[in-house]
Amino acid sequence: MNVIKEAKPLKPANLGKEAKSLAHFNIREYGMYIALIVIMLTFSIMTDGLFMSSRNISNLLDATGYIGVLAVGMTLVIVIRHIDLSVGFAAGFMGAIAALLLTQAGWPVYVIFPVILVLGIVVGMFNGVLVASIGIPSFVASLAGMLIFRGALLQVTEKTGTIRIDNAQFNAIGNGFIPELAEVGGLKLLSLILGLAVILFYLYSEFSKRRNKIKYQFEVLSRPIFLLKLIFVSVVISYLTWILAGYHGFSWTVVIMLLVVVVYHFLTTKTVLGRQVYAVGSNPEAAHLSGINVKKITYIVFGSMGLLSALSGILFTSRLQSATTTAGTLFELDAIAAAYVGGVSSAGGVGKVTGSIIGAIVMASLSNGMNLLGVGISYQYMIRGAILAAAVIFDVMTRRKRG
Amino acid sequence: MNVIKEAKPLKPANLGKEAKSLAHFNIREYGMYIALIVIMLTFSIMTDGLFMSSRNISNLLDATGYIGVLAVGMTLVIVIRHIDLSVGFAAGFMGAIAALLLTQAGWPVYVIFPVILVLGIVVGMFNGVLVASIGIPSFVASLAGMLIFRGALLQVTEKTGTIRIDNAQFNAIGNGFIPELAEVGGLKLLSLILGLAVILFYLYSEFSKRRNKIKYQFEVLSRPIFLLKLIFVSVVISYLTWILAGYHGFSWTVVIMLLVVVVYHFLTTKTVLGRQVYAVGSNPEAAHLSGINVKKITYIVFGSMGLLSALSGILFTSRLQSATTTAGTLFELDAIAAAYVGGVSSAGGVGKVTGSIIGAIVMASLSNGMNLLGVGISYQYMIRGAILAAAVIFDVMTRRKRG
Amino acid sequence: MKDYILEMDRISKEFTGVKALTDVNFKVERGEIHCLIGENGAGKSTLMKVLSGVYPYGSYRGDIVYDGEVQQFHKISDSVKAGIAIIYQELALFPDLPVYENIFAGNEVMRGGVIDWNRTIVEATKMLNKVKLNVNPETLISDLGVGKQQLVEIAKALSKNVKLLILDEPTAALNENDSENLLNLLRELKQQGITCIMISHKLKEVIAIADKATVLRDGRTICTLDASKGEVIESVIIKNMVGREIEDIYPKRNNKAPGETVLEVRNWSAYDAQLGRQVVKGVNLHIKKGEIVGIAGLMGSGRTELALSLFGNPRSYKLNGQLELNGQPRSFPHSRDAIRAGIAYVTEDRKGDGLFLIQDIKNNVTAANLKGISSNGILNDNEEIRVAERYKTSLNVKAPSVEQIVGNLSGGNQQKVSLGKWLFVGPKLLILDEPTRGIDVGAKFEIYTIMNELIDQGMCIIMISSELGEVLGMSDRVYVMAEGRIKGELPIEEADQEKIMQLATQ
Amino acid sequence: ACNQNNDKVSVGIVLPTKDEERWLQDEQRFKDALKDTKYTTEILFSQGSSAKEKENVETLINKGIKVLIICPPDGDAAAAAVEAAKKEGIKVISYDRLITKTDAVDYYVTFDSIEVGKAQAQYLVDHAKGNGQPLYLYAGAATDNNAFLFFEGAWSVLQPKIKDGTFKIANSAEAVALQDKETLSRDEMSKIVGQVTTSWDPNEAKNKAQTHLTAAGADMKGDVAILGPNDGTARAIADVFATDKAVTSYVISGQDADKASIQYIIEGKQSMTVFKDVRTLVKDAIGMAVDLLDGKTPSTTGEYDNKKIKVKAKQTKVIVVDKDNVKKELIDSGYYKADDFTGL
Ligand SMILES: Nc1ncnc2c1ncn2[C@@H]1O[C@H](COP(=O)(O)OP(=O)(O)OP(=O)(O)O)[C@@H](O)[C@H]1O
Ligand SMILES: Nc1ncnc2c1ncn2[C@@H]1O[C@H](COP(=O)(O)OP(=O)(O)OP(=O)(O)O)[C@@H](O)[C@H]1O
Ligand SMILES: [Mg+2]
Ligand SMILES: [Mg+2]
Repeated sequence: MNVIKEAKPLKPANLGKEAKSLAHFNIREYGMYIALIVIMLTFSIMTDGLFMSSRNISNLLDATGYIGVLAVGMTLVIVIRHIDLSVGFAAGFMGAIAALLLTQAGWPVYVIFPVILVLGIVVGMFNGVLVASIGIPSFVASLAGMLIFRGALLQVTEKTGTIRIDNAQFNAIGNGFIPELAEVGGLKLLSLILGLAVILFYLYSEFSKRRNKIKYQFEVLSRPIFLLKLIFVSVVISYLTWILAGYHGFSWTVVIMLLVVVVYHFLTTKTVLGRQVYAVGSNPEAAHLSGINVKKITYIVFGSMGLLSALSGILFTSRLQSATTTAGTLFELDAIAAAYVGGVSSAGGVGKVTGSIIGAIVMASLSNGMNLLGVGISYQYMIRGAILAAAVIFDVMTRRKRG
Repeated sequence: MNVIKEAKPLKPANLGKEAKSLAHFNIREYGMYIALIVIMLTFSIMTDGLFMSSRNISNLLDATGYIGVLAVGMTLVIVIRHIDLSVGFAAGFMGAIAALLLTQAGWPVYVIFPVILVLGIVVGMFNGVLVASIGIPSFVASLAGMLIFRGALLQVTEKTGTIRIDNAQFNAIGNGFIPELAEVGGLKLLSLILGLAVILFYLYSEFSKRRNKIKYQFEVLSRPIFLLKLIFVSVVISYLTWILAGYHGFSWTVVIMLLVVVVYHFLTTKTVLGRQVYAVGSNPEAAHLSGINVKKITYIVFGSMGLLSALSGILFTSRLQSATTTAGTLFELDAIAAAYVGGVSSAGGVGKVTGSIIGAIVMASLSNGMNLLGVGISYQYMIRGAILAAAVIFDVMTRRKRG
Repeated sequence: MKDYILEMDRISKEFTGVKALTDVNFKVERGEIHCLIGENGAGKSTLMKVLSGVYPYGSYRGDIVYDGEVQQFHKISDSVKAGIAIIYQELALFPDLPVYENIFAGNEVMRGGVIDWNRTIVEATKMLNKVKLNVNPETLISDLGVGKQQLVEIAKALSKNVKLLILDEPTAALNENDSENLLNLLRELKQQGITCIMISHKLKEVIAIADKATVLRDGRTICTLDASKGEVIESVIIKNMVGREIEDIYPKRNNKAPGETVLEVRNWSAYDAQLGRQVVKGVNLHIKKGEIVGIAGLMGSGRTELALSLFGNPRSYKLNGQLELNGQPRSFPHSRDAIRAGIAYVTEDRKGDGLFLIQDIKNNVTAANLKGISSNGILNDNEEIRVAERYKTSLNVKAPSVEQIVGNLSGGNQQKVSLGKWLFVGPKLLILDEPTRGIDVGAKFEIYTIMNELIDQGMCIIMISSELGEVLGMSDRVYVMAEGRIKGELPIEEADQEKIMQLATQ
Repeated sequence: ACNQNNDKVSVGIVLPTKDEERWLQDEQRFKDALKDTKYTTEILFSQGSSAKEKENVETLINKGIKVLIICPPDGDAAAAAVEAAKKEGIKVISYDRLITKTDAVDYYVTFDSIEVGKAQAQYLVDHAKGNGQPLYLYAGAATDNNAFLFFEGAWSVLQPKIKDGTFKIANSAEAVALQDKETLSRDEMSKIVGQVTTSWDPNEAKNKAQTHLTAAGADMKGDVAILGPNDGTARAIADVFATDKAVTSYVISGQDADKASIQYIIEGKQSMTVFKDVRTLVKDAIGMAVDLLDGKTPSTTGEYDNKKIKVKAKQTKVIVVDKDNVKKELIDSGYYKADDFTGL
């Protein structure tokens, strides 16, 4: 929408039209958000508001965490036209290693984290080498990886079975909340402050973006629409903050997930590295000829996937306060489904990390809502399958329309 | 190698060279067979010949059956650049339906078979429509299908739990052997006759192929090499027949699997339809412009996948003499692994059904051999993963070498 | 002493089994436009890829001296840093990304370690203006036609502070008008001191623009011609390229009176729902037995779309109008129906949608007429080989056997295989879309000869071409298209370049 | 789904998976048992995943339950889930499988998995024919903690009999190596289980049984005893042993009293199953829950050490069912209907 043009003067008659064309143009991008809102509203109504209760939303987001971070990494993997089936058991395996280091070797948490994350990167890079340097299709390479990690997980937990963790620090990551400073009318203060900070940051960045665009004489949204957008987003963030602050505030899981999303969003939209990832996904040969090191990008993307698998493993292990022998089973499919619901395209080059996280929340909301409603497990599988199909059909349809 | 030339006169000096160039040219094609032989020999030595005993080979082939037929169908799906993750639970679901029709509705076996196979085709076609007409990536479409079938399987078995089948006819498919006419020196006669028939058919077809080529004045293998090849293959078939005849003879599962392979091998190599499948796989646009109905081919390939899923479901259900709630779990990954070990390429257009069945036997041999040796489950996973990776690396390497 | 910006000395490069370059010497003076010419497979692209680091230092033998220094480019970005920009034969753009991002891919506009998108757009707009491309910089590349994409490529090259610009067949996909614009652009760049190496098969362009021209043949340097000495003329170039003299590029045909009308369309329109606009508008056209009808026009004039809409409509346009074949009203819901009715269409993009590159020659030749080698759906392998051998011989395909993988053939031979595939369906009407794009003179001549033979056998041909010389040299009648409409029909006697261009730009 | 959507739910029930028949029985019995109480319940399944289990518990907490009856897929990994419940003041009843290493468990109703393993083994011992009888060991999934409990119980009974020569182990080199050890560490058990695991999968059980019989020499056949871990796998194993002519007779254990296995027992294809009368357990669990809701202290019969605290427990006896008492225990007691079976 950035056409070099004078910023249009405010003409009320145009507003409706502008909003409409905006909605039309961005239907695909906003589709997911709309879907999320529809799903949330539906469940709220069906559960008499239970679904939107502070506690349920807090639980829901915490339950999304370990899949959410995987979905972020998977987005980039799919963007560069690959797939990684090994992430589930890789996460399980690395969670178990963390648990072993903690309980058997007695390492402190602040040492274990970086070690496990680095281990994740190494493991991911290894996949990257198989795929980029040897040229095995990622599907098979990671299928082999899946088997290997599954065996390795069994192997390391063989002596102990499920490894219980009773380190409070470690367990806080998956179960704890950011410290409360004080309580204001039943709401957690620090969380409120955090929410406020997010809103202020958002407002600041939108305003400066707008100012910048006007400086370059690009077309911008007309002022009322712009303000409407700001208000809408601020209200949504406030509402979420308010909801979370009403329970225990922001959990560490949510904070970590937000951090991952923000970092990856920044990386993919604002940095050379991120754009190179999309270039490689869009046309690998062209990327190579443009001087982009396709292999390097592949290593990095798989390395980042490994890193996030490790993080996911830590989140999951901490959430259960134990490393189980089956940890990680089918995580990869959940992450892939989340990414597709979030609008990533297997043809490569298309997909946003913010979309994928929303996709993960959509899928988690479905499970959570259906649980609240007491829907039988067999229907739950079918409904989740149907929603996945519907999301992708919607995506394909709207994309086709725009051409 | 078919250049129009006089059939070379027999010159002994040339033989070595011819054999060598032949081996070089076909290393990729024969690689899998070599791998299989190496694996079999290794296990035979490690188990003091137990691995190659009549009984074990018979068990091994029976255990391969339900994955083998899936691998055959999956080969074509991958050849046309798609994937089908739903086949596992689809097989489980259709096996359960068969069991229900048998035990609850009391239908006779000869009615149930065609009905279930047709149901399979319908279900497969539905996937085909999602992929070809709506344009959803097959990975997601079939992931959704997987969830849906899983739910459906749970749903139909909800009332009963595991459905036990005590219909002797039905159970024979997965456990029975072709009738024995008589026993000759401890060997089953009908199986011997069958083996002999296969050899005769093979010899006949090779000779007529050769005669035909000579008629067209194409180059053919020199006579000694040709005879060597005939003798080698005949010996292998005889050996297998002899092995199987030494236990209970050919099982129905093996007969069905052979039949599927023969039919699909014929379809893919000798018919217009098969040629069209590979054309679509190697360049869909060009195929369309060459007058090939790409959508139709996609429907057919997915339909055939559905058919074979149904067959796989019947084989599996019959093998266990019961339909379980988890039947089909991870079959799809086994089938995909078999196809890749068998040399199919995800870039489309490359892959043989005979290769995939060998791939399935390789994977089954690994499990079987390791079970015989009493290898722990965690190592089994890791070794299978490593072999899968190794197979594909080998494939990629040799392909690269041949350019 | 001459000021050479580039000296390539005894360059040799081998692919597994193929010697692509043997001791090639190539010198370019600062500030000149130097054309590199030669038959298909002569090694032109390979030489340039050696220069740009696509084939890194160590994978070839010989020295590259650039800007007075011996260079060792280990990767592409090394050559970019040195000021060498190259536009490859196969376009290197990102279809899912907008124009502005494409232009600065690998060369991002940064501020404080972060990409400054606003400035990127502004800079991109400047570059677009430079190459006279008037599109919104936020358009996705996939929404642009090939010609415009080519201009984006040039804009991309210019954005890199380029000293030496290399263009590998930049005009292959362009029509006369755009080609002319491009050549003018190159002249302007020359004024600005940018040295230029251009690879082209279009001799006319070479003659028009080259200060020097180096001819390669079979991976060896044959000679370097100097325009200032009057050496860059057609006869000299051709003689050096093919190693023999060719008197007439367009072979003569026994003229016969055309027969009855084979195909006639009236008021023919096609609407592309994906693009949301009409691509063919109210076309009336006919072709008679024994005729070659040329369709000329500018890029994006809708010629390919017209052909596709007649040939079973593979892109699912909404069609309108009447189509008559041999006097019978017909419609073809699928390409197969058109093929059955005796129409064949040789696509303009032989690699993309013409051939099965991973399959061998025989499978390609028979792909469109599997019925011809089968009975009851069962294939006859031997018959297939015989058919393929027949076309390999008659079309003079240079390959060791019919089991050669098509992807390994040179462009001209691929085109012949593509032609063979369509001849095997036994068509009455053959539609050729850019039949000689990217093909060397020798192969061109062979293809023209084949066309004439086919006409003698009673076929008729619609030839879509952006090379006016070819249209004028081969056709009996010329239609000119612009913006999806037929703007005029000219008998060959009345047609000349000016008239066609006038109609095409109306 | 066994209640209206919007009622406040007072008792939450979380069962391990719907993929195994055993838990379908429990679900049914819970539904039946609660028909005539004034309290409402909701049953959720964890599908073998401790993570899903935690989500289920959170959902139930949100729905305002007062008592949680929970049977974890993995007793070690359920602590996080029940601790969340405990924080809300919810009483936690560990159902059949003990949740370990946490103080967030209030009560335990159980058949005692170790007892189940002992009962299986005891049956094999009781039906041993003479000396030196071949013994085939099978276990559940190597990933499943419960499989280890069953195996532990079985080993404690079998090991002395192996030592005294009643049995000789036929299919596990690891077990042979450890046959002189009375109690096995987890690690040692892992080695054996890894070798003879069925992954609770009948197909895997069948494959293993086939290879074991292929590998076994004539001295390892004849009259054999088989430790079948549960009914589904026991049937698959029994099918294989039944087709081997060199096996003259076999005794095979099972557990869960699947309908299919009851038919097998009637037909003599499976020797026994450990019948856990789910009705009793359900009655106990619900009784405890109702007591807790009514503010009474439930009665218990003993204590179990969950490696952190001693949990008050009520234990129900498992019933060994074989051909002789199948009618009495399962049909006459009204657990199954007679017309579900043939040949009674
Ligand atoms: N990657 C490759 N692998 C193997 N052979 C190659 C490769 N690239 C080029 N060749 C071969 O090297 C020779 C020179 O090819 P090149 O592309 O340089 O020719 P060209 O002069 O650019 O031809 P054209 O005019 O058709 O573009 C040809 O024989 C070609 O088949
Ligand atoms: N894949 C595509 N996506 C978007 N637009 C397209 C596509 N293909 C063609 N067009 C547009 O359709 C119009 C006509 O197409 P095209 O350029 O193929 O016509 P043509 O007359 O055959 O030209 P050419 O000489 O390049 O073959 C052009 O405006 C072009 O930009
Ligand atoms: Mg070239
Ligand atoms: Mg065109």
